[in-house]
Amino acid sequence: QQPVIPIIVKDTTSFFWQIVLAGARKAGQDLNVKVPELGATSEADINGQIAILENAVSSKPAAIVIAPTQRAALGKPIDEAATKVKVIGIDSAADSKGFTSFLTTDNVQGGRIAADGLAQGVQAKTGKIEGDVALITALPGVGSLDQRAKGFKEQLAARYPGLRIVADKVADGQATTGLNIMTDLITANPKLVGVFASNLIMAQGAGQAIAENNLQNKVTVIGFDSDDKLVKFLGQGVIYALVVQDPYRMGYDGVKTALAASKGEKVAEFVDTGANLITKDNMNSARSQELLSPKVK
Amino acid sequence: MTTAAATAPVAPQTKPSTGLGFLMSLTLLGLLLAMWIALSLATDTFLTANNFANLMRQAALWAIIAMGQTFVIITAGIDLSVGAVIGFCSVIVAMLLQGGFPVWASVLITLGVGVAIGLFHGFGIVKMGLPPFIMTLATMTALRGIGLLMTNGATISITVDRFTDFSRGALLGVPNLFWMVILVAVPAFVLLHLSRWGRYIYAVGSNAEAARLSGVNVSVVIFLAYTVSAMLAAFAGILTAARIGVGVATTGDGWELQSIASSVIGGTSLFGAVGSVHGPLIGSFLLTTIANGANLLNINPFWQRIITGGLIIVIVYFDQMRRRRR
Amino acid sequence: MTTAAATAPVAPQTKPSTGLGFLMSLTLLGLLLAMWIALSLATDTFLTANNFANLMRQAALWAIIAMGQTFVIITAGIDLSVGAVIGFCSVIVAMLLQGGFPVWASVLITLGVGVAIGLFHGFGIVKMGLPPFIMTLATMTALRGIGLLMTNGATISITVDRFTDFSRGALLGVPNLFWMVILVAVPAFVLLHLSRWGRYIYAVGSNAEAARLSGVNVSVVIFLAYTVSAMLAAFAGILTAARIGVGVATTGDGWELQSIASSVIGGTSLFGAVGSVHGPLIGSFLLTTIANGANLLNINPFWQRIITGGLIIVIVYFDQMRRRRR
Amino acid sequence: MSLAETTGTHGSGPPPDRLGAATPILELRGLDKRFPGTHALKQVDLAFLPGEVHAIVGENGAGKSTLIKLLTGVYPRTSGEIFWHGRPVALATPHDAIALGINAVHQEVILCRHLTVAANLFLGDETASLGILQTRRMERAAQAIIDDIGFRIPSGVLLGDLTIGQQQLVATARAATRGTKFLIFDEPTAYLTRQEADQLFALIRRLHRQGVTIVYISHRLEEIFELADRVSILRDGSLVSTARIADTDEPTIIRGMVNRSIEDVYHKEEIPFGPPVLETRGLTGRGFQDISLTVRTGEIVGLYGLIGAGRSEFVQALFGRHPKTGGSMILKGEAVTIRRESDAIARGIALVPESRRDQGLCLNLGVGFNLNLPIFRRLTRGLVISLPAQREHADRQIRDLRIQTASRNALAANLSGGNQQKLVVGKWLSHGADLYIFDEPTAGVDVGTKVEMYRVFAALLKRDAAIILISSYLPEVYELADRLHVFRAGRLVASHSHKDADHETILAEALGT
Ligand SMILES: Nc1ncnc2c1ncn2[C@@H]1O[C@H](COP(=O)(O)OP(=O)(O)OP(=O)(O)O)[C@@H](O)[C@H]1O
Ligand SMILES: Nc1ncnc2c1ncn2[C@@H]1O[C@H](COP(=O)(O)OP(=O)(O)OP(=O)(O)O)[C@@H](O)[C@H]1O
Ligand SMILES: [Mg+2]
Ligand SMILES: [Mg+2]
Repeated sequence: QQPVIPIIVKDTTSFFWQIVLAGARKAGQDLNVKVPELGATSEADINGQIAILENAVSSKPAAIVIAPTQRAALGKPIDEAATKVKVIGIDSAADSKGFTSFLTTDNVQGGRIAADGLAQGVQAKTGKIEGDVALITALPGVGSLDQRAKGFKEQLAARYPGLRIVADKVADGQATTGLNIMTDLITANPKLVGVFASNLIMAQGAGQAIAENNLQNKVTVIGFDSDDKLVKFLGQGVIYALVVQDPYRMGYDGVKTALAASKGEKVAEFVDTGANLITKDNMNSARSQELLSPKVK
Repeated sequence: MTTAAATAPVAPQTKPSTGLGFLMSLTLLGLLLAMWIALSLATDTFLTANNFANLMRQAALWAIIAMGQTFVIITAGIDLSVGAVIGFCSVIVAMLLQGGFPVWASVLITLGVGVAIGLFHGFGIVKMGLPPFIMTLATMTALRGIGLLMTNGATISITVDRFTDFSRGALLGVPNLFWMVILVAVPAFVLLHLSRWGRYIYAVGSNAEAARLSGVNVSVVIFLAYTVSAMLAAFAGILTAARIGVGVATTGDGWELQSIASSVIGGTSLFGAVGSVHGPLIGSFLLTTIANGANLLNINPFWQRIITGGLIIVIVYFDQMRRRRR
Repeated sequence: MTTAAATAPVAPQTKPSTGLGFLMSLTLLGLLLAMWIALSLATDTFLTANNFANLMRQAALWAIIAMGQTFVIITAGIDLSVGAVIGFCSVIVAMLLQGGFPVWASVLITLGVGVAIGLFHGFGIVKMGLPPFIMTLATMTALRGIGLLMTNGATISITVDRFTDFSRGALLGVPNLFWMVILVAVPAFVLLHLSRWGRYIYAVGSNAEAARLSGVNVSVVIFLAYTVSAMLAAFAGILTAARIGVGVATTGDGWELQSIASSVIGGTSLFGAVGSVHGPLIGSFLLTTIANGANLLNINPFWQRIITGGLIIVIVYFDQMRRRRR
Repeated sequence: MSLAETTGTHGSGPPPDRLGAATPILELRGLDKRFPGTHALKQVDLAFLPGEVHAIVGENGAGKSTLIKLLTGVYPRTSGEIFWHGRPVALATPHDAIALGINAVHQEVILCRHLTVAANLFLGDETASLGILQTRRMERAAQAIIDDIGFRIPSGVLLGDLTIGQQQLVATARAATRGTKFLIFDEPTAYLTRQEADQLFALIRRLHRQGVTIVYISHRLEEIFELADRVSILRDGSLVSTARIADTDEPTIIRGMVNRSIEDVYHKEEIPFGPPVLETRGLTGRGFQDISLTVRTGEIVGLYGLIGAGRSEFVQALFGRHPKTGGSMILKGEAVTIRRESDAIARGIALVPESRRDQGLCLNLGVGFNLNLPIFRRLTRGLVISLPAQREHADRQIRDLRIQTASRNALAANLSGGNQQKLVVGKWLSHGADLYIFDEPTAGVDVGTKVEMYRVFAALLKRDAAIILISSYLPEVYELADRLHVFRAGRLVASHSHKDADHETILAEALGT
């Protein structure tokens, strides 16, 4: 009989996690594993993810791959799950020793890379690394977004003292809100030189606002993750750079590692899947294309 | 008293908004103007042509769905699906456009989808006897699922520039999006306040049995109200797609509550028979102004929520006071 | 007729659930059992002790808030703040625990915060005359802001194991969380169905004026209903914190609609005076079973939403049919 | 105004012996009430003596119900003082009134539809042991009380399932059991037939014997002469006079109320009958069976029966509100099946329903709105409703029926009971139907307006319309109907031509004795 390895992501409605699931699906096909695709419908729904994990454990799988939404909250449930089944972590950490293996992009590092990209863009547009910048976060209380913000702020403070954060906005997850916040930021801060929109949806909204106001030569926008729209913005120079992870690999390798672990094979305890800065200059390299346009179907 | 007071235990008796309605919404308009004046004094960026254009664009989408929602609420119903319809229709219109349909056809077909959703709501409520809350909650859940399924959770970029440029354009200095509000508000006003169908909507919300015994076809009226709401939500979905340049099934999440809030702040009673077209318009501008002002004042986003909550209480309290004194 | 029929245009007149109420909820219970049987046949994992424990734990939180919500809805009100109260109180209890307070004190203080929020709602509705929708929408927005501000948007880990272990424990094979539902449901049943105050809650929802003329202190009844709801939400917040081991201001997002839906599926009328304690209990179990079953059947998460929407319509339709025939 | 001069409240001499003590149990001085746009009570001075039955009469909108509502703490008064046994009392809340033992049966039934009869009867005064409600015990007690009065209503059913007449009986039983010292009846008989009214009168007499002071408001003057010791007349919010019943007579009272004389109340003209407008053959539906009758142009067909006899259900089936389950209906010579109300209206039927609050009015909408609701189609010019036409039509009805309202835009809810009833009737009068069905059209309507309504009936008949008239007030159908059918338990049990049987016979047929 086919082994079953469910993969539990943070938010099934986001494109990023769909890529992870696509990777996992491909691994399932390649390795002849049944891969139920599970997950809450919002990254803020911690409780929902715990319930899904519990249900997944109930169905007696060979192993489980999970991207914990929240570090502390998922700790105990993962510990408990690990007593019955092998658990592989992806993307984000949890306060648990239960992981047999852990494949991640370091989000704090992602934030740092975004700060570097921003400085690079500001330098390119204004000739100096100075000015007002802003940060737009999609939702409050989401671990990975908070880590990106943390890395971004740390890096600015440490390396680019000339870049001053004048606004630190938190939206409600809607692209229109991102757009509204961005237009208001432009209005309120005429001297704005850069913005870090720390996820896909906010980057869409922010990019749209920049395009609307024709400010691509003045304001540097750094996004996180990618889809066609953002790639188009990148090509047009509306967005200066995107920080992209390798979600496809995370999903694929997650399932692969899980299968190996379930068979009792030894697996690496920690794998960094990396975060990369992609700008207009390097966007056409083969690796960038692979990262920017993963095959979802 | 009966109806309103019987059901709304403590809500003070509000007067209906026919006839003198316009006068009544003056308080609200006054509060809005007061906020505008305060913001103009507090910031030097609020009172700029550019910011006003932004404000209008931002308020436009909420205003349109709030007007539709009001039709439903006046019949003593509720439409929880508006947010989901927006997401769903943004996907539909994006797919049609990317599938090569001309803009006019894509827009018309999407509006047709909205009408179909509204008719389905009417069917569930009238023919199956489901409570409006349940019927529209079910479609809200299902439509998001269908939208996600169609897009596989991804966003669909719209590459037809003529379509996306529209949301950025302006005519006579007024943003196109705001012209769209007017395009909706004028017929909505005529329908609700000047036509006999509008009267029937109020009658059904006040006492469906009396309306029926007066020869009003209550079923048709309910179909009408939900169709208007869903069609306007579809229209808002099209405009959202134009504004953000993509179709996303999850966009408009939570907007059902926003639209109800705009409507209720604008004086609509959830017990039916009380409401207007201009009320929700002002209501949505109030909510937008709070957000815009907080952004311009660079208020911490957490404080922003606290202030929004407080202002909602203050605004509605003053509005109620004024109404009661009338 | 007035109230119900006048305001609920097409919803058929439903009977109140006192006395014969239990019989009435049989259909719903029947539907729940039917789903359980179907799932037991379709999967070999559903009918396991472990899965049932999961189901109970998962339903517990929704059941508790749905019961509180029902008190409010029976008075013809609505409480949109429950989700925000859960998030806020999870933060409060986490802070207290981390601040070194003993578990019992932290729990009591947090429940006290819930009571205070309920009293504030009562104040806004009774004394300021605000519509319940607006009042609780405002606190919903503001409480999230306060919670985020207190935690600076972060989560607060609870290191008191005695507290967090509780949510995973079981007594007599039944998960502790489900015992908590019983702990709440029994007094709630006594209060709503057997006591004088329960009778007054129905009376206020049916005809506040009649209640007032009978010497019922309508204000106190409204204060009571909102306090029960907020206190149960605070309790759910405490349990959530125990379950997820952290305090997060944003947890419980969207649960206001879930709780209203559980309540309405359980036969509560949004026009007041119709509802029970057992109805929302069954309603929340139905919704949880749909989610649990879909996960066990490995249904694509998008399909899951579509199916949930469809099932809500089917369940409530059958329930309505049965009620009408009575 | 000789009446006022001779029998003003303060100027009245020593009270009649049979009224006992001289200090009033309740005394009002300068009682005043203003609503926005209406001065409902103007400086009323009035004293109620212990143990008397005190009737209050007045035109629709005279301020009777408002007076009662001030006495029971429903509304706060604008100014004036109230004395209870000579001591000033606040009476600001319903609770104050209950505490003093003042209770009222209000004109509109103010009870909870979603609760049972028993729960309503004991609302605010429940029996509980250890905090647990004794539902069974209360149900039995309620049943005993209702049976004792002679009403036939099961105590365990929901109030909302009762007809409006039955609901009024429940309200009566409820007020009567509250151990009151002071009991007010505001038009308790508006929907009652003679049979139920007699039970009510027996109850009032019994309470009277027990020393309860009773205030009785009615538009049926013969009831006042039957029950009351004294009568006060209100006109336009002012007290006109108070007189001992023995010292006055009906014409005097009417003159005091309307400031003019009314002789021929039941104005009836000889109008020739034309062809049948409606025939029913064995019509059967929920609440009625096998009804065959004919209505011709120029004819008033009266339907009489006790509460719940099935008259309302029958006419509602004619109007398409409920489906018929058997029999046939021939309208203007054509067999028809009417499926919904709009069909009925399109075919020239108009129904003035029985319950103004539940079926007749959109209470939280305007007076003009309600009057125009059935004819918005006709008021539409192009796409929109013509505002002048709308105003004109509303104003005409307000004038013709003398509807007393602050303005065309006032809420229907703010009208007095009788004026609300005029709205229900008025909204159909310009409809131009062939068959008018009036179900209790004069419930709560004052005698002057009744005369106006009867004239309108005659005018309709002259325009070749036919009328079905349901009334629980036997004299009304008796005097007006060209043909009178008696209903009992859903069946048509007897038919009479104009005045060919006496009241007793008809009553016996309705009762089945
Ligand atoms: N809540 C209210 N708001 C405004 N006006 C009111 C209100 N209640 C009564 N009125 C007005 O007060 C006046 C007296 O009304 P009231 O109900 O006391 O008359 P009534 O003598 O009982 O008449 P009826 O015989 O028709 O019952 C009327 O003009 C009425 O329109
Ligand atoms: N909504 C209802 N549901 C069930 N039974 C009803 C309903 N309305 C009326 N009935 C019953 O139908 C019968 C006929 O009532 P109907 O109202 O036609 O009587 P009526 O002769 O007009 O008396 P009334 O003077 O009380 O109106 C009664 O037994 C009544 O209890
Ligand atoms: Mg009156
Ligand atoms: Mg009747």
